[in-house]
Amino acid sequence: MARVVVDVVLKPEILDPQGQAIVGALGRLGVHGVTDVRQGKHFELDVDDSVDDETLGRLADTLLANPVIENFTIRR
Amino acid sequence: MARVVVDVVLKPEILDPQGQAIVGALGRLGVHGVTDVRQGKHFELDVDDSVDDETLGRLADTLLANPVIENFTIRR
Amino acid sequence: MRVGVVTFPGSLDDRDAARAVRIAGAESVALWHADPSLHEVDAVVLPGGFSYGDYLRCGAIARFAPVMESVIAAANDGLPVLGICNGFQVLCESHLLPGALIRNDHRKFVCKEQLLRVDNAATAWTTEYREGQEIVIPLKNGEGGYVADEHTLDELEAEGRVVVRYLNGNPNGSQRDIAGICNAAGNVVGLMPHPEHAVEALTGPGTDGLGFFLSLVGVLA
Amino acid sequence: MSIDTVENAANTPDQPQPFAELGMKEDEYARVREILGRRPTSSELAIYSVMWSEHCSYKSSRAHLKQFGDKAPQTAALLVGPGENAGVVDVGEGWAVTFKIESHNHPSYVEPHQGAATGVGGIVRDILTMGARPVAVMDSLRFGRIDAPDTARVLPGVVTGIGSYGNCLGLPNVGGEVYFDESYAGNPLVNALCVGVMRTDGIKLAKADGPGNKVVLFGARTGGDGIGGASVLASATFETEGKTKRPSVQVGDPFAEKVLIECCLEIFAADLVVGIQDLGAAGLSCATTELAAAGTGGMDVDLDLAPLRDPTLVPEEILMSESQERMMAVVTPEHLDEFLAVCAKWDVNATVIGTVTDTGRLRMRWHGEQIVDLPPRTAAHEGPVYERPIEKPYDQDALNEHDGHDLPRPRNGSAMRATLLRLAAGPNLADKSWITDQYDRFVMGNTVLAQPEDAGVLRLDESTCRGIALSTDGNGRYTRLDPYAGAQLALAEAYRNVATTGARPLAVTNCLNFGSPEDPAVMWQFTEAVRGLADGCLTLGVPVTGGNVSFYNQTGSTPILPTPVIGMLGVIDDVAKRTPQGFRTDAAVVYLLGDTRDEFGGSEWAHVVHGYLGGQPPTVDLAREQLLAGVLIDAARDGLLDSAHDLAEGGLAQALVESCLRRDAGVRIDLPDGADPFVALFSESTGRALVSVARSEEVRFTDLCAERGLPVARIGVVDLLTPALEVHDLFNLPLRELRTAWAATIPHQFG
Ligand SMILES: Nc1ncnc2c1ncn2[C@@H]1O[C@H](COP(=O)(O)OP(=O)(O)O)[C@@H](O)[C@H]1O
Ligand SMILES: [Mg+2]
Repeated sequence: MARVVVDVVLKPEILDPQGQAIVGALGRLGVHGVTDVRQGKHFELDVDDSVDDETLGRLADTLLANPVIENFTIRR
Repeated sequence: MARVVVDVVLKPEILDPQGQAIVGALGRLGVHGVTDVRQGKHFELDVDDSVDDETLGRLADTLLANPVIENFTIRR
Repeated sequence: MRVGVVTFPGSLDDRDAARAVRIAGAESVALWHADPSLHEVDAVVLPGGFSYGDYLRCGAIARFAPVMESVIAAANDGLPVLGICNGFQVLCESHLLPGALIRNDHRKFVCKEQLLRVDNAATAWTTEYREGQEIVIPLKNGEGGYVADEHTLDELEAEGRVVVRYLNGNPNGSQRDIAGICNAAGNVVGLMPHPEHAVEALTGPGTDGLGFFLSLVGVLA
Repeated sequence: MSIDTVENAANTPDQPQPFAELGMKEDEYARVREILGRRPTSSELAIYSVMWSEHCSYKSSRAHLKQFGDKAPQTAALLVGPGENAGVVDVGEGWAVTFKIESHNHPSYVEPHQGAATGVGGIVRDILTMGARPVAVMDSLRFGRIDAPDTARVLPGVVTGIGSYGNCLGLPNVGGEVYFDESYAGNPLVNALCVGVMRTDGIKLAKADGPGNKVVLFGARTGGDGIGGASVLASATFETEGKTKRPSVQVGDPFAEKVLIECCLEIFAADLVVGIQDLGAAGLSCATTELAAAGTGGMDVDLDLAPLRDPTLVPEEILMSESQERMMAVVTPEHLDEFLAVCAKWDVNATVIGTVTDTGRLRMRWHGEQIVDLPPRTAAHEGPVYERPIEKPYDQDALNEHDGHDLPRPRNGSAMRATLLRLAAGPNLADKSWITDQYDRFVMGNTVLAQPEDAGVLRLDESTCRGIALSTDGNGRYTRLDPYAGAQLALAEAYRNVATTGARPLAVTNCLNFGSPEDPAVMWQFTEAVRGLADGCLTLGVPVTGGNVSFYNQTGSTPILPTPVIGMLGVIDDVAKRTPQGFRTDAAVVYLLGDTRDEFGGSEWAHVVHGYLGGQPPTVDLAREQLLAGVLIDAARDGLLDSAHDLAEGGLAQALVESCLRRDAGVRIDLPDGADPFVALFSESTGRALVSVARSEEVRFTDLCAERGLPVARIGVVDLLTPALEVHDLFNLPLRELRTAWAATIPHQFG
């Protein structure tokens, strides 16, 4: 049994309104020096050792992320 | 300038409907061996070197995460 | 004439879509997400709602429902399919339509009576309209911003596959004010606004939405 | 870990128990010992502590709420009155409607989004439990000052919470209220109303009848959330083995609730349950004791069988958990397989956890040991009842005496124009569409009128067009000045709002939001309000069908403005005949119905312009309300009205603003001869409405008013070609300027 982390982020060319809103809020909060924020999704999966990398990749590519707009990384 | 990653996850005792929905879908997809999924948020921040850890912590605690129901980790 | 309306767990506007089908003069047939059979319908509506809670991404989980395999195959064979709101999202996730729908740029759910222009009056679902006709139908979504890469957008425009466009201000940040598109054959249409909520003067902003369903009935007749 | 069994409890009578930490008084604890003839086990203590909490037992309010029954008007329409999960009203043609309003104030302050969302979820389950399909929601909200920093945290979260939960359930939001006042700063009010529809023979009740029948827990798994939410003082829960304190907020899963609704409706349609109860406040404790108490009288439960989200939960926690989206049903053994099959179809978890018995005892086992053995009625219905001390607030007389008659009033046209704009742009009267545009009002395709109309109107039956109307109203300032009158004013306004759309008012639900019942001054406000409401309902002939009491709404020792919120249900035979709010026909004649007096106590004008609260609220005249309602209803039925809008906060001025802006229709107004223009425009006298009537119907309409003896004044004409609000000899206000002022306020604060 292992913990696998998949992070999904919008592709750089796709507008990220939530990230932009955070940048705006930071200014109002008086926090300076954060020039950009992008918001994505973070998944923590409990995975049997029997599940191989290829299955995980397929899962991320078809279900957890939409490759039209998102990129993902897998950490095992 | 550095890339800082903040991951925000629901506290373990809080219901995670999104993760539950994914676990359900996996079964229907014929993916076996994934026993639990928790979904959180993933932030990528572009940060000036002048921003110290304390500021980052405050930012995560007040803006990125809701400490009533969420925990966060910061990777610099 | 039989028009199937799919119910996924979390579908909300399935009854409304069925009502619109009936008002247009066709028979509505309830299709169940777990049942791969299309029960010999002549067209399919994927209604609005929050299938599977829309928890992962809108439409992402519904796309893998058994009924969708049949819908995808039949759509590729020319079956008329209309996806409304969540149904549009399912069509994109299923790659029956290009692009994707993301969070509204203002980050809020928006429910309003929306002015639209019909840009393609030749699809299976829009023959009742005139090209350029302006209509008002309800819009209600949290993730209605249409995005695609520039190449795809240019292609959609060049091929006349933008079916409806927002007028009087863009309500959700959709690229090129796109409110609805179709596939190359014109049988599959995805719309963010809800024509099924504008089929009776009593309960909607008017009856401008009825044309989508009447078009189908006309095309199939 | 040791289990506190019944046997152990009997053997260790002197073991100290944390009853005080659980919010129980010493004498209450002593009564539990007396009932059981021994000390309670820790699980029993958990049950009694939550069931006897203020929230669940109504111990401070019960003695007073009785009046709603004692003074209930006779009406054949009432099918189920207070005491069940929600009241049920017969609306004709075989249709029954159930509706109820409930508060989720405190959770919404702690975690605005989840607090408000689970508030919607809870009230929807109450309605579902009656056997009805939920068909709409409404929300009545109160926040601190609009520009207070905390309001910027609370309001947007509450709105997304209500919106996301209701939208995801597919329930149109058809109305509500939003008010701002400093007193709500540390205590926002989030009251959610749900209405459901069923056939009159489809009513379900919460009772466990029939020994041998199975007790099924279905829906979400039980987790550690919301423990202690029910019992006001039970924040310190069981600190077993150094575990961190469980969160007191619940997280909602609207998708799970949506499938639960469809699953239950399929179960009801196939007639598969004997009794059913939702799990809300006090979770399993409440469901098991109430079902058993209302049925044959006994129940055996094996707690080990309850599906858990968190396997470390101990029985006490399982019993108190307020995890959302759960239901409990009583099912005969013959129907069990079919019941479980419907659950499986909808992917809803369902588990048999017990059996109905005729022992008169609620018994629970855990790991093979007996941990609960109690008479369920004692927990569910025989909780303590307090006659709390009552005393008029020390400042009440002074407050009423200083009536603000010397507050400077605008004297000329331009000053009145400025006052009108200032009120219309004030937070309480400003356009609320920034909020309501986040709510789906179209889903289900039966919404005939929704906000900002006076009442929400829904079609019930597509073939006959029979429909219902609903409104919620409350005014904390009026109630502070005179709680008896304030409750009646809220009632009168809700009644008027429903009648304004053309519907006949039928029945009432209410949510009583007050400070601490341990404060005699608050208790005075509460008892006066209850008395006023009960008397008012009797006079108007509309019974109270249910409701909710929310106490302890205060910051430190300062209570909120006493805020009874009234929900009124009406019926309309043909929704196509409903009267909308906005002017819409050119040259239609504008009439003001009712009498206008110089009444500014508690008014929006005194509040916005002078920050002043004092004097007496407007006069209550329920006979006049009935007369007015009768005219509005009959005129709508006969097709005489183009528009109707009731007069409330902001008086005639604001009614004109809203009637013009609804469809951008201009109007030319000539105030009645001899009237003081300021009083005519801004007084908040009740029993009034503004209507517009097509020229062709003028005579019939004025004849109707004359025949009934309702004062009517012709005050102007609709002018579609000139988009302005013009008051002859005083001012001219282009609608564009008016709209800009009215629409900018809320978006400006919340973006
Ligand atoms: N202000 C009130 N007016 C009339 N009935 C009330 C009021 N407050 C509570 N009740 C009734 O008391 C009963 C118990 O209420 P409550 O515990 O809130 O029910 P539930 O837990 O099912 O929501 C219900 O029938 C409710 O309608
Ligand atoms: Mg209940």
